[in-house]
Amino acid sequence: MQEAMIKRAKELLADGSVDRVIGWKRGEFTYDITPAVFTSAEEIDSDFVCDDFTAANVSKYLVKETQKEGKVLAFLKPCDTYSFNQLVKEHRIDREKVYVIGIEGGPKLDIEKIKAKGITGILSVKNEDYTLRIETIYGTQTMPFYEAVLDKCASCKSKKHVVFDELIGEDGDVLDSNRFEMVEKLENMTSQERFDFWRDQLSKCIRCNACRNVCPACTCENCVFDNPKSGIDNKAPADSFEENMFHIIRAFHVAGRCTDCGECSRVCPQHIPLHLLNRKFIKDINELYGEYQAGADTTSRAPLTDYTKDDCEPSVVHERGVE
Amino acid sequence: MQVKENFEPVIVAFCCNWCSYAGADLSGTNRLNYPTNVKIIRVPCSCRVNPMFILRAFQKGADGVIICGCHPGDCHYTSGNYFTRRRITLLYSMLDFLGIERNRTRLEWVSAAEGAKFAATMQQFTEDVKALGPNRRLEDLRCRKQ
Amino acid sequence: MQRIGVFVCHCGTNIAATVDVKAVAEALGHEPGVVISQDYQYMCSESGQELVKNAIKEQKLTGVVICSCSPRMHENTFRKAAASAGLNPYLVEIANIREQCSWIHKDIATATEKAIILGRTAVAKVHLNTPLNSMESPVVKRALVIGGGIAGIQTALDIAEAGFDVDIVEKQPTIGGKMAQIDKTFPTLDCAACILTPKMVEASQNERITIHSFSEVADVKGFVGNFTVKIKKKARFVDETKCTGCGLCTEKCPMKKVPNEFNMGLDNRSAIYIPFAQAVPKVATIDPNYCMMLKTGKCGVCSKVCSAGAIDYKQQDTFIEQQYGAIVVATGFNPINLDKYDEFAYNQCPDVVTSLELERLMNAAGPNGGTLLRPSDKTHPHTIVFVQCVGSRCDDEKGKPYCSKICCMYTAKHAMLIREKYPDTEVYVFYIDVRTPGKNFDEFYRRAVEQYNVHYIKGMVGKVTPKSDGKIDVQASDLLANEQLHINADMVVLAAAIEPDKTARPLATMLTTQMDTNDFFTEAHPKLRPVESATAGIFLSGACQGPKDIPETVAQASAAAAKAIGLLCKNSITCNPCVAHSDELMCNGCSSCEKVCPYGAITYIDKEFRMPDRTTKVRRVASVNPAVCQGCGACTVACPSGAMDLSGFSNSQIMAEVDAICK
Amino acid sequence: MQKISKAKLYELFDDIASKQTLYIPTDREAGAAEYRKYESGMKLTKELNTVRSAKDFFFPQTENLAEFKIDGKNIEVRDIREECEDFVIFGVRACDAKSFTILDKVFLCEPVDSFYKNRRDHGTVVTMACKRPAETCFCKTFGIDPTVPGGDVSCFDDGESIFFLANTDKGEKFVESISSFLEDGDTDKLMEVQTRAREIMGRLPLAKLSTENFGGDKLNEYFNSDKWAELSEACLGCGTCTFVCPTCQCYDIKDFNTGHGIKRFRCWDSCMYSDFTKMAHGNPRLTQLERFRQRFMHKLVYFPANNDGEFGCVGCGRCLAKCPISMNIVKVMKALEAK
Repeated sequence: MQEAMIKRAKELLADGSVDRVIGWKRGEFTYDITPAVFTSAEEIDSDFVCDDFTAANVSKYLVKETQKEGKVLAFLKPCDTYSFNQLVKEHRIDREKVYVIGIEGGPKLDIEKIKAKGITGILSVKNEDYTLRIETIYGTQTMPFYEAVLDKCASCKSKKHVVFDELIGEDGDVLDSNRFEMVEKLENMTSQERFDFWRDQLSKCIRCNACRNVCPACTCENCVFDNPKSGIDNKAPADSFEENMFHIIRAFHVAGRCTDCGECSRVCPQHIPLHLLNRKFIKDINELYGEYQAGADTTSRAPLTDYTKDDCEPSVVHERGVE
Repeated sequence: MQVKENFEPVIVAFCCNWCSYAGADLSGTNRLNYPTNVKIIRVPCSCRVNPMFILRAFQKGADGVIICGCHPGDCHYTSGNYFTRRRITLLYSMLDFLGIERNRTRLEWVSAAEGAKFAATMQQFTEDVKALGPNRRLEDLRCRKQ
Repeated sequence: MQRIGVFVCHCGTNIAATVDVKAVAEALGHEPGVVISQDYQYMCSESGQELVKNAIKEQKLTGVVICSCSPRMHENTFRKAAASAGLNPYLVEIANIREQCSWIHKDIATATEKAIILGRTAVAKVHLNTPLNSMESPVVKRALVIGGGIAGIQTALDIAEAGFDVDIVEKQPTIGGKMAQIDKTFPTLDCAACILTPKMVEASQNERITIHSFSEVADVKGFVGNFTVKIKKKARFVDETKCTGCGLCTEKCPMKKVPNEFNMGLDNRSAIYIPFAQAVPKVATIDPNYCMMLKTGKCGVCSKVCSAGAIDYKQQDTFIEQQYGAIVVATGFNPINLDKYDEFAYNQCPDVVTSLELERLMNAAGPNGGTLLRPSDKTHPHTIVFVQCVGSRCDDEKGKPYCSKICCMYTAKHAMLIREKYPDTEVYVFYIDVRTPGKNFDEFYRRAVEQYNVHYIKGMVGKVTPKSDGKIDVQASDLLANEQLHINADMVVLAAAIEPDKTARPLATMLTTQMDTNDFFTEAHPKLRPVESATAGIFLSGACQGPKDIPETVAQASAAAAKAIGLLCKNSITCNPCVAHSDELMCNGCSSCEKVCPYGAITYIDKEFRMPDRTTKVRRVASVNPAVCQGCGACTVACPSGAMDLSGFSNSQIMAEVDAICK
Repeated sequence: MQKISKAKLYELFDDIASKQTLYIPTDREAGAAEYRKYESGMKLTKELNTVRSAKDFFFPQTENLAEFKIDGKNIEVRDIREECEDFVIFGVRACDAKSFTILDKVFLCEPVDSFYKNRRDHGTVVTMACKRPAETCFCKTFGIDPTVPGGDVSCFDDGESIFFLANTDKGEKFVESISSFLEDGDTDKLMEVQTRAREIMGRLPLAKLSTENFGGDKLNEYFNSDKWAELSEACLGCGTCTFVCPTCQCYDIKDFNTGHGIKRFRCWDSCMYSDFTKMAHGNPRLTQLERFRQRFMHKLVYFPANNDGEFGCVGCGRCLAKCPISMNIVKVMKALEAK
């Protein structure tokens, strides 16, 4: 697929259809891939990569890219197309300035899962028929491919591209995923257990803002947490309350807008399962207000800017699950 | 949870100007007693209540937060309370998901004519929060009164 | 540096009896920024206001906190006082220590403590208040009256009299409403039609009044002084401008078996019809549910006989849009549906009728030409039982909790008329109470009892059973005699409760006005503003606000007209400055706010920004029209970046209040 | 050198913990280690290093500096400084140990940061030599020998025993305090382990990375480099690199209103943040490019310029592992060097 992408990117650059290409650039090791903008065939030939580690969702970069002159080619995985659509819907991306090529999605690999197996000194990772062959300074190791798959890919919601100008490879379907399993598990815990679970998780937060800054739904010009005038700005979790508040408010601000791309949890240096907060909102919205997938289209009304006269009362929260 | 003796909870009530605040006034006019724990903040509409305000109240020492608005369909601004209902339902659900006690938060529809309902609601809510004891799960330790 | 003045009102003993006002003033005097803190007997009095004004001038106050009654009472009073002393009126905050403190608490210590917290909260807020200036918005010199009953007609006539254009929207083919169906009026027993129809004609002939009959309000946008209303003119399949009202079509129409709603379904009319002889406009209407031409395409008789060529089978619903400065609601009432009252056999027995049906039965233009005959066998009834409070003053779900107010009097009227005209008829009235508080009302009732020998029995009818011989067994209890009664009646008349018209609820939503739980419109103040709704520019006329008899309705209709005229006389009105505004530097242009705005007050503009690095960037940002915004604040919460804020109730002000309460 | 058998190590921990607070690196979850206060039963991690650096012990993410008690219109300033209790950190790697000397240059020069000094004076750093470096390690670039770590006491693991070597007076005192657990040991095997580790260090992918093209005199050479635009292009502007970095030492001072007073505290700040060093007129570094450049210029040019050639990086590799978009100091150094 990488070859086909490189070929198409060079063609489109050459015939002037696009001025820039956004994709991924290889790094020092096999896995440290950086989203990058390419402007020449030479750069693409030397650095462009699309492999098991190109998990980063590049749609958010298009906010900045479409503010510039000219047209940009973006390679979007199915999950990325949802984020893209949502950003178009919110007028953050100028659709006219992007040429979208839909590419096959994951499952992509999580280097942290490989390292968690105690594998270190990694020189290369090769997928040989769904067994990973990992060359290290300390010798060769193997592990099953699926044990190293990113969490966000393991519960993939859709292989369908909701927007594209052309496709490389096949388009897929919306999947019947198991993505709400963990949310349900938590819902079935007691209130105290849930509290303990989240305290354990959120107390790890170092407020690096990686989750927020990578999130395609967080494109505010000035985040309330950075804005001293907002009254809730803060830079560090100085108290457990602030750990909670940051993540509650962030989840609330993206509620009904979050496409469940899973980037927040992928980038968290402390491995906090932040996507569960967003998924909780998604699950609630689906159950209480009807199935809704943010980014599936660019015209529907988001659940929090909509209502029906016979919506449930908040007491529904009291009536279900465990206290 | 163990209930502290003489625990007097701090309760913040956000009331919409047109219905619930007037309902609160009416319970005053009718001399209907409810606990002094409840302190009312007047907002134009229940849809003005930002989740930020609710969290802020808990941070600064509130033990319970209640939002009161016009009955669905009666909003002075037509649709405000419908948005409130969705937002607050989701927020309360999230707080519950994080293990915050359900009875610390409430949303009630109180019309300008329901002075008795206002007083009864506040009475009941205060009792519920008293039963829970002080807010410990969503407090900011720095703000705890010495 | 803030210089805040705090003024604590005793309100006589209303506050001072339960709140130690001196202690409150003392405590608040220590709050940061407070330079003067005083208490006074009556802050709202002339001298109380003078105290505030002097303090503003002498102490150069930057903010004022009044600890007193509800801001709903005197906020405006104190804002005006501040303004007259040179302080922006929006730098005044009220701490409600009466309705929300002294009146509900008994213990002085805790009530005082709470009053201090409420005062402290207001001080915290006023620290962050900013001067706000009201905008002026022009007033459209035209009024809309919704409903063409006696209330609507009277209001329209009064407004037109004052020189303003006024439109009546009536959902029926004719104006006139319930009063047109009534035979005689109490307590004078004069003919309803005789006093109503001249008013109907007057309305139709007044050149300032436009009547949109067979029309409904489809949409309302805008705000006081500038409403935009979409009116749906339902297709009547007859060209109003051509129809002369000759009535030939109604005679010739072959479809004659249509229940006549004007006569409460007690007789039939044709598919093309004019509701009654004095209808205004006197124009025929085709009932599409029965017209053979419209249903099957075969017939066309009316078209053939109409010499004016007014019949138009292809007529469609049309919409007109019109600007109004004021809207008067006069949607009236209906008797409740009695389907659930099996005990009174209303659905089983044609001789059990409602009072309104009785009106038609007794009316000269009614089904029997004014002779009182039983609907079942057209015989003269000799024993008639009236049942009061059917569905009124009810605790259960079938009925209404309120008193319908008019039943006692019209029943006395009915009983008297029957006894007058048919002295051989025995009339029984079963009542819970007889309520006659009105001019000449009790005298009227006593005449029924004393002069006409109507049998008034305190007690409720338990069961009404039609018998095979055509008689009706009425089982009841006489509470005073403490005995069970069986009356062998020929007719039973039920005084059904009245309720607001079903169209009122969706209309209230469109108008953003409030209703009570019974769907009566809520007035802005039960005593002092009885004909205004809480929504500016919307006035209430007649029974839509609560049960009323005709004189009360007419009085209220004129009062509503006076209020509307007061508004229409102004060239412009002052807008509420507590509206939303967007910080363009922070706005993302995501459109969330626009989606939740009920007034369409938010639009987007592409704005060029000069970046700190001297480049320019064009961004889509929200822009609020302050004349259209009503200040609900829905947008402020929808906005994730906090760019949208609300003047007077800003994020920082509300959080300061939260902080002050919680500390 | 004195040693303790690895079998007896936890006994030693129990003993130390009974006298003062002991922190050891332990597994929070698979693949993620952190320092935790030692309690009986806790095990040392098998991970090479902790996710967060050890700087937290001396320079925590948030720290209260002063309190203002507010009563009506009166404000009373309260000094809340108090003497820190003694504590021991065990298992610090050479890179992190070196980071403390870098932090010392910032916080212990005049005017001395009394909060930092207080913790530093009371903390005993017990380091642990590395045997299995990761591919992201490049401490050698900054002249660190991970087989001979610094700190107050250096520890070495020969597979069977842990050897203790005191480097400072505080270290001497610590070794003395645990002498009952120690015995003299033969270091032959240890030498072998060290040689092997050094040999691996030479084979690491980043072994050839050098600082020779960087230093205090390179300001003009790099400041206006056209590489910054490309390097910073994908930067999210998050603070991950800064917060996992053992040498980043920037902080912000903020006031928090508790309702009954003000707590003045400092918290880590990141030069990657848009409001970093924001002043009344605005932000001196307008775009992410300038912020990004600041971070790396500081480590590679400004810091050595003001600190006798000492670089502001210890090659621990945390930013390589944790940056969400995998941009890091190694890529920056290589890109800038490539002419």
